[in-house]
Amino acid sequence: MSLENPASKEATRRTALRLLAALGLYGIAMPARAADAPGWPDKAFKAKSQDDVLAALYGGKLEMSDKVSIETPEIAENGAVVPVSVSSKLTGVTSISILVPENPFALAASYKLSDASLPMVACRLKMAKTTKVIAIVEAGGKLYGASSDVKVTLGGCGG
Amino acid sequence: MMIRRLLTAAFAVACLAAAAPEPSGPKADQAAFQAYFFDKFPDVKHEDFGNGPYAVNAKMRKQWQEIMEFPPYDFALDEGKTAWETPFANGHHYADCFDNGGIGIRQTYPRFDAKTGQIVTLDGAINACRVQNGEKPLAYQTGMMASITAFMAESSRGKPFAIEIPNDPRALAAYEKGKEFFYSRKGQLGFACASCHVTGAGQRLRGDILAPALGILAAMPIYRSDWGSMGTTDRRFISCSSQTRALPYPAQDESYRDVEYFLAYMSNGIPITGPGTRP
Amino acid sequence: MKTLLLIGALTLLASPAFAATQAEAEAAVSAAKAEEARAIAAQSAWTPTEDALKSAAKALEAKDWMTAKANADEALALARRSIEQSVEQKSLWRDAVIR
Amino acid sequence: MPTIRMKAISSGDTTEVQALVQHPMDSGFVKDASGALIPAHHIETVIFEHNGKTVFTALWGPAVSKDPYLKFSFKGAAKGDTLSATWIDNMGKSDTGTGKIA
Repeated sequence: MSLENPASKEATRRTALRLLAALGLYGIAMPARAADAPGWPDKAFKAKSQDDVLAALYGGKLEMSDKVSIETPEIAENGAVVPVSVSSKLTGVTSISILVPENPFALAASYKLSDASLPMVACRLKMAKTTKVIAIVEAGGKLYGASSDVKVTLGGCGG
Repeated sequence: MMIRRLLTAAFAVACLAAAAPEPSGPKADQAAFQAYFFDKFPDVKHEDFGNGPYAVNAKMRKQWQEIMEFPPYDFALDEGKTAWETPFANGHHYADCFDNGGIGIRQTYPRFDAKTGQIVTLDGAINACRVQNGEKPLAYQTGMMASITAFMAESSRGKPFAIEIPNDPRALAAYEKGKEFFYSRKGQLGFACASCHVTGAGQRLRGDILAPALGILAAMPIYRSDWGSMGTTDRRFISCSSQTRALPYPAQDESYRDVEYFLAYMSNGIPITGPGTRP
Repeated sequence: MKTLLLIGALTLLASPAFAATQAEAEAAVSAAKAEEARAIAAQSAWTPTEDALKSAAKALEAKDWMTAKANADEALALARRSIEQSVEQKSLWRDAVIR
Repeated sequence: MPTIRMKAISSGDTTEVQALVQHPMDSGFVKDASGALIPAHHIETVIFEHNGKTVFTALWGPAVSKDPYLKFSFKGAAKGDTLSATWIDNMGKSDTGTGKIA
C-alpha cells in the first residue's frame, strides 16, 4: 500500500486517519466522555511503539528471558479473537503486560498481580495483522520478556 | 425347485440392473454423502463432524479448545434459559409447544408438517409457538432467537440427528428441492453450497478453513468471531448467499428451509454439538 | 474479468458521442428493473445487479442520463446472465451430486 | 442480565479464576454500515477482590477482544468463598459481579 498509488483513495484516507490519530487529533471526533478509570495508564495505552510503552509504563529496560513463556497460535483463526497466555518461572512477579506492536496502539493489556497471585494470565486479544506478540513480566523491579509470532489472515467464507 | 431358484436369481439380477445405474432416493443419497466425507477425512471420528472446521484442522482445534474453556455463547445460553423459563403473557411456556417439553429434541428438526405440506425448522416452530400464544414473532437471524435455539440445542447435545422423511410426496419434493439448491451454482461467483462445503471442505479460503457439509448444522446456532455475536442457521445461509454475490432470500424462505431439511437429513447420525463457536 | 470488459465496453458507449437522453436513460432503467424482477422471481438474482440498479437510480436523480444508462445497461446484462445461470443449473446441478 | 460470568475452582491452596465479561470493546478503528467510525468503547480496568482484598487487576486497552475473557490464579482462598469482579469502561459505565469458589 503506497501513498503514491492514486487509485487507492481508501488507502490514502486510511493513512490520513492514522496520521490524525498519530497527531492526537483523533480524539476530537469522539463524543465527550467520562474521565479514564482510576489507575488506567492512559499514556502507555496511547503509545505507538514498544519503546514508548516501556517508557510510559515502567521506565526500565527489557531483557529477554527464558523464564518467561508466551503461548499464542501460529495462525490466528480470526484476528478478532486470538488466545494469548503468559506464564513465568520468576518469583515476586508484580505485573504482566502484553504488547502487539503491529496494532495501532502497541499495548494490549497490562495485569497487576498481588502477593497472592500466581505468575500467569490468559486472555483473548485483537490483532490487526501478522505480528509479534511480546510478554513483559515485571519481577523485583526488573523487566523480563518473551515473544511469539502470530500469522493473521482475513476472515471470510468459513464456518 | 430349480426353476424357482433360477427365477429368484433372475429377479435379483433384474433388480440390481434396475438399481445399478443410479441408486436414488434419500437413503441412497445419504449413504453416498456420508461415505464421501468419511473417505475424505479418514482420521475424523464420525461423531466429531458436528465440530466443523475444528474436526478437520488440528491447529484450529487447539485455539477452539482454549476458547471453549469459557465459550462466548455463554451469555446467549443464559438469556435463552431465562426466556425459556419465563411464561408468556397468557401464562403458557415455550415448553408447552414442543414434544418432551422442548428438551432434547433439536435433533428432530427440521420436520415435514403434513398439515401445511411445508418444512418446519426449529426456529420456525419457536415463532409459531409465540404467535399461537399471542406473542410477537422474533427476528430470525440473531438475538433472542439465537439464544432460545442455543438453549434447546444445548439440551440436545450428543443426540444424533434423526430427521425423518415421511412417506408423503410433498416431503420428498421438499427434500429434492433442497438437494437441487445445495448443488446449484448461484451468485455472480457461481458457487454452490457444495462448492465450498463438499469439494472445498477442509481447505483454506481467505484464511478460513471450510467446514464439511456433513454435520454443519449440528453446531447451530453459532457465535462467530467474525460477527462478534450469535447467529442462527438463517444468518449463516444469508451470509453464504451474500458471499457468493447471490441476492439472499428472506429468512425462512422456502428454499432455505428445504436446503436445511436436505442437509440435516444428510447428517442423520451426527450428534448435535450446538451451540457452537466459529471463527 | 468479463465484468471488467463489460464495464470497458459500456464506458466506450457512454462517451459523449453516444450521450444518452433522459428518455433513453429511463427506458434503460425500467428494462433493467424488469429483467431483475424476473431474476428475483427465479430466485437467481445477484447482488452486483442490485448495486448497478441503485447507482442507475442515483444517476437518474442527479439527471446524469449518461451514467444512468450505462449503469442500467450493466444491470440488464448482469440480470440476464443471472437468469441464464439458473436455466443452465436446472440440469447442470445433477453433475455435482455426490454419488 | 449480569455482564460478568465467573468460574472459580479451587484445588489445594490455589484458585483458578476464569471470567467472561459482556462488553463490545469497540476499538475506535471500525466503521459502521454507514461508514462512520464507531467511537472507542472499551473496559479500562477490572478489579478482582477476595475478602475485601484486591487479588488481581486487569488494565485493558481497545485491543482486548469483544466479550473479554480472562484467566488467572491466586492462593489463599477456600471453597465456598466469594470472589467479586468490578469493571469500569472509558465511558464511565461499570458493573460488579460475584461468584462462589467451587
